[in-house]
Amino acid sequence: MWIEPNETEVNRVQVLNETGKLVRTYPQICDEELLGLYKWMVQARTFDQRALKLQRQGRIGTYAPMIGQEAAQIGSAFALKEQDWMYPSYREVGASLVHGVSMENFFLYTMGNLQGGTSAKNANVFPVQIIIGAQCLHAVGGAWASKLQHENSVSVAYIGDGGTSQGDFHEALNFAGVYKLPVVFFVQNNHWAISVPRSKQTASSTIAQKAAAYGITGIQVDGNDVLAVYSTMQEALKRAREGKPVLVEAVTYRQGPHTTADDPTKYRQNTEVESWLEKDPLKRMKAFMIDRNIWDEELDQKEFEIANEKVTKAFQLAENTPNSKTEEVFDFVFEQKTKQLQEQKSSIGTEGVLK
Amino acid sequence: MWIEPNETEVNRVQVLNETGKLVRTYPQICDEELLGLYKWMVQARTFDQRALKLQRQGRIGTYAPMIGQEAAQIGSAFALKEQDWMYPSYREVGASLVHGVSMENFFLYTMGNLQGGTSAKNANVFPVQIIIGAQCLHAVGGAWASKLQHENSVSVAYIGDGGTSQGDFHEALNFAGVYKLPVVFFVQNNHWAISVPRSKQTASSTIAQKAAAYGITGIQVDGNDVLAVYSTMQEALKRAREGKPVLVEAVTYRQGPHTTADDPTKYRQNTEVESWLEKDPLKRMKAFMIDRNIWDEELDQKEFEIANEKVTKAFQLAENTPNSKTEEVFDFVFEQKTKQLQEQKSSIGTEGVLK
Amino acid sequence: MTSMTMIEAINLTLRKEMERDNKVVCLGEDIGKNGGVFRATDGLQAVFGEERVVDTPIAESAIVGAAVGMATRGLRPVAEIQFLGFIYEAMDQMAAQAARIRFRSAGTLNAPMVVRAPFGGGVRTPELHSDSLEGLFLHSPGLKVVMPSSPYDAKGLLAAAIRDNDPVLFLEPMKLYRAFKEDVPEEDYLLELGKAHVLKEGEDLTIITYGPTVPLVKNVVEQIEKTQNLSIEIIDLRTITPIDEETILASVQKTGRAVIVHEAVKTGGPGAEISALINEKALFHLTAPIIRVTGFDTPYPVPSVEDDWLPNATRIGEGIKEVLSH
Amino acid sequence: MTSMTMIEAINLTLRKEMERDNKVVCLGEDIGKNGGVFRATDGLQAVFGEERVVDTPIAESAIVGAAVGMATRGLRPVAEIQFLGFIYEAMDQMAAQAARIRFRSAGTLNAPMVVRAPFGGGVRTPELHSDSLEGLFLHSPGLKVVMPSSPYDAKGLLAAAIRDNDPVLFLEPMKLYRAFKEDVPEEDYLLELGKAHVLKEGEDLTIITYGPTVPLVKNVVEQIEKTQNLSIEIIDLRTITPIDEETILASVQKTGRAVIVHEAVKTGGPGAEISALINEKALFHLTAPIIRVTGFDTPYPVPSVEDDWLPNATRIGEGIKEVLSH
Ligand SMILES: Cc1ncc(C[n+]2csc(CCOP(=O)(O)OP(=O)(O)O)c2C)c(N)n1
Ligand SMILES: Cc1ncc(C[n+]2csc(CCOP(=O)(O)OP(=O)(O)O)c2C)c(N)n1
Ligand SMILES: [Mg+2]
Ligand SMILES: [Mg+2]
Repeated sequence: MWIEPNETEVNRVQVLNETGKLVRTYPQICDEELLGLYKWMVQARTFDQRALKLQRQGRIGTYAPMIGQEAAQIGSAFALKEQDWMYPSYREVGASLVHGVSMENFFLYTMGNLQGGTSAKNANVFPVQIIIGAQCLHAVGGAWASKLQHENSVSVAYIGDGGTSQGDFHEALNFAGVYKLPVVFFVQNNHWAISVPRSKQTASSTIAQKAAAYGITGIQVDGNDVLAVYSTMQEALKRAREGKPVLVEAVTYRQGPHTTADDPTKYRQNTEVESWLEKDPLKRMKAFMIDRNIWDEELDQKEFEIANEKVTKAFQLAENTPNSKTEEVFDFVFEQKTKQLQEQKSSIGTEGVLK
Repeated sequence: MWIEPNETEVNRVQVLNETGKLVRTYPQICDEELLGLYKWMVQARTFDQRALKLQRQGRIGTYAPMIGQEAAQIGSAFALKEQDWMYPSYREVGASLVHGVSMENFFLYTMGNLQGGTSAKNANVFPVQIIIGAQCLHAVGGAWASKLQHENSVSVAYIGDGGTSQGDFHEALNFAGVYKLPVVFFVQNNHWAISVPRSKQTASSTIAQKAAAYGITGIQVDGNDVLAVYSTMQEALKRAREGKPVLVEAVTYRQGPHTTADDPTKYRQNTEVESWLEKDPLKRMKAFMIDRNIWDEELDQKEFEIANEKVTKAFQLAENTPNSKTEEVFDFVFEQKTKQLQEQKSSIGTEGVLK
Repeated sequence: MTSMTMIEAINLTLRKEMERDNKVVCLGEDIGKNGGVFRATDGLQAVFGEERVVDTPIAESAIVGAAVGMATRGLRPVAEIQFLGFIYEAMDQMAAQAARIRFRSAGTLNAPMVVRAPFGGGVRTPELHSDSLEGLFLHSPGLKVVMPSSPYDAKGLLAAAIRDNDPVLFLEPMKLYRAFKEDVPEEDYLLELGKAHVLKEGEDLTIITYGPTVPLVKNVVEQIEKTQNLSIEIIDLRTITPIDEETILASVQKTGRAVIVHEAVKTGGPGAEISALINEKALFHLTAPIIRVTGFDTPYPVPSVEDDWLPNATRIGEGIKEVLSH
Repeated sequence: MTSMTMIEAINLTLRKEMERDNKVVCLGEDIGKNGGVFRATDGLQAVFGEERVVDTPIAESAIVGAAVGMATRGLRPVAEIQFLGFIYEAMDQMAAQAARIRFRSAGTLNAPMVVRAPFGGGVRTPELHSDSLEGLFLHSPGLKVVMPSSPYDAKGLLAAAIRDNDPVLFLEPMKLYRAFKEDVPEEDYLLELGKAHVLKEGEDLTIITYGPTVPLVKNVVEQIEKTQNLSIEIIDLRTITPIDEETILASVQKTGRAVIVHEAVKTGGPGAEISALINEKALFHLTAPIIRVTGFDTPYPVPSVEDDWLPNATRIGEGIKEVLSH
């Protein structure tokens, strides 16, 4: 009679264990894909580390590092097809790169350039969403549009563990269930929402089990195991494409601060961080690839060098992009500038005072 | 691995079947309670029918009838202790009466008198909430206050099946779980949210299973079986009092229109309504009491007469209450009227124009 | 030409727009089989199917948020919020999402969507069903706010709103839904968003109003002009943002006096902006203070007192008298 | 007397109020161990425990809604919204619940609660972290909106807000959190809500402002008065609703000229109400149009252009010049 708290059993999908050993039948992933996955992880990490450095030098603005979450982001995005759409939060640089956003674009975003919002020009990636949860509804609407227009496109919303507390998250999953939309909600449970641990965010023992509230499919995956994430996401996308929305919980860890403005030593133990460094997603995958004889230290070093150069070039491009001008802000409010906006735009010369 | 949609098994609690026969061990309910429960149901129905009539005569405003939901409302409210608080929606006249709101007060509410909002003066009942879902958060806050102040009081939010789609519902249940609050969310699943059937409101096959998303207890009960509701609610309150919040789904049926402004023939089949009239909560309880030799037709008729008189008296009291005055509205905005409000109040003589 | 009520004009427009453009879809609570609580969408689901006329769960943030998602991916959603008082639930999706997606994406994306909602008082509703909240959206750049005051306007404005490439909040005065009929062409016509309508020219005083209070103001003016030697100009704004400055300023420059009438509460409402605008650009033409005849600064009250709380005929008459006393 | 920053003054006040009254509880995102993203609540959880200083899940509607529930049941919650831009999520609980529970219950219940939120620009935040949305609440009867411009004011106003028996939105200018220190008495003192502060008297022109732009206006005026033979009055509103009409009107009646400065976007903002108010009650004292120097009518822009978008020194100087040109 009584549905007792947390009685649903949830089993986490894992392919590689922490040392990079196979723990279940190998999913059908060819070596090329393995290399692709790993190389993207290297790029994401390299970008991330550079961005942190640049922020400290005052050359870019606030940045939300993704270090530690490369497997979750790369593994999930790698499974998308070109026609699929991504609805990121502010921490999705890894996933966004894989789905076609340029590093330059991301730098421009962090530099506070208006052009930083143009991800959707060249890739099916919505602009960064700051409001926790809002992107889930946009993904629902996008999925709905693709369903009505028969586009065979899945919309994927990226959100954090903390974000699952928002009303918008709930409403989005409920709509997805009711309309059988081609949408995947990809939750990166990185254990922290700024200073609030996952355990204080919700009393449900997993996020995956929240699917039960919406009559949709749920699954939990080791978010530091890129092979588990990739293969799980492939299946999730397959279901979504058939009109069966899926909630994926990728269990991972935010190795760095929440953003460059945050000091995590205020609220979390170093021992916890260290124990998760052991489970680092790149380390694990590298070990597996070396074991498999398709990778070695030299290749590895080279890959980081390539990535470094790529990041350098991207930053140069961003730095050489002209700064946004105040006049431009009036151009993006409506399709046609209203009289007021025209007037305000032309008042810039007189410091915004109408004469 | 995959948590498939609706895999949780949910068993509905039932004590009496549709014909009023016991279907499980009799819960510890004494005859006095049986009579009490039934008499309240009679009062609620009598009020409801009169209100409908008065609305048609233009003597009260829009009214949301509760006919068909008497077992859910009376059974749940009857289990409350005096110090417990109720956070109703707009359809809770039955529950509110049991917990101490006067019929007169309810009439004043429907007549658009400011005094209709004063339920909390004499009873632990919040004013009617129009915004779907908002009351769930107030119940959470109330429960929280009672916990911090060691009041041994449970807060009960009443909401409909449709209301479970709102973000506020989600956020409330999540907070309740995290802080282990003494709160019960009592959902009357009356199968319709205006014209939208339960099946189109959410893809979860029960509302009770939504508890899983919050790590709290859930239970589904036959909402037309007052004994099932009463005994379930007693247990739910007991758990809540210990800091274990509960989501109760009472499965019932809205026999009437959504409100007096609604025409249900636009969207639902008469056959469905008829099949639910068979499951009428009063009929079932009456049969059981007659079987048990504590009730008969004569007593029944008399009870309806008593109720009728009570309703008549209450309506007279309400009708004799002075109408609200426009001047009064300025008194309830802040504790102390601001200069603007004072000015506006005294401008009533000059039709609101400041001289 | 057919004589019809405003609700019929809205229904007709929705049908015509859905026929014209299969990207137009409607979504909202009870808009399908039930045809909307006011029957604005009556019969549309039968014609266009459940995919294009969608009953939603009760979740306003999701209704507007999903519309943003649809609009940025090629559809032209027309979302209904059952009563404007419930739009608070969707405030982020309105003011921070729909309104800003063009800006956020530096013009890469845009949200051609309409959010329809009935509003306004005088019809004895429960709480939060009659509130006039349009002022909040005046202060939310990126949204247009349009409100018709007649069946004819409703058709031309709603069609224009649906074809606009930016999000439009289309507010329908409940009180006027069935208040009167007028001739409405079946054929396609558009009324320009952002353009006010000078309902009646006059020399002595300008009344600026919109939506639910327009017919009331017309009546009051008719009565006054019958008995007094006065000539009053009436401006029906039709769109409160972007606001039609030219029309307002030209009129006040001529008459030197203005009364603003709206149901929204006074402080911080649309009347404040209109008054400030006149002050900014036509101050020296004013021969009297601008009077705002509006809802009082309280929550919308219970039905038994709403008629006195609202800007009714006596209150408007008194406002006119006061402005003319200078 | 201790010299302290505004953030220190806020922290001190919260501690003092929690000591004084055990019904005061704090709730919000990251306010516990982390002490708030700006450290406003630093150290409070260590002193008062996890029951009275509560980290919440990320759900603004729940934070405000739970506070309403608490406040109506005997507590005096002080809720934090991490940045004012996120209050859209809680709009119903703010404007339709907290603001209206006294009204709805005809005075039977009331909600003595404070919602604190940092706001305002100039500090290079990501989107929606710098928006000035106070104008929305000016138009929501039942709420008071208070904003300090100095450490001293912060203490007196916050203490008054916590002890007020109605809901108060307490807005903290981020930019001023650590901008300067001043002497703040440790002892208890209250600054009356609804009372403006004449920062500086003057004869030729009145500048009306509040919160983040107050120190900026002071500087600009100092510079101008140094070089020109001008005497400018500065009013720091402190509370924008209820607004202190007397102080504003008395000043403008004296000077005949007004400039309003705020960061909120122009259309429909607090400046509109202030201008309309002056128009209504002091029109014939005006010798020049009232100028609003405010954010432009666009979404709050990206960091690289915000300094030009905001009412900065040149823009304010230009506004003053314009008003004096009449
Ligand atoms: C509506 C809203 N509330 C609060 C914030 C402030 N905020 C930004 S990130 C964050 C924590 C998010 O945690 P989580 O969802 O777990 O994602 P993570 O940062 O761990 O990737 C908070 C509270 C916000 N951006 N939007
Ligand atoms: C926020 C909000 N949205 C919409 C409405 C309009 N509305 C009033 S009742 C109702 C249906 C509610 O259905 P349910 O929760 O099942 O309760 P029931 O009416 O069946 O008791 C709707 C949509 C509202 N009052 N508040
Ligand atoms: Mg997280
Ligand atoms: Mg229902």
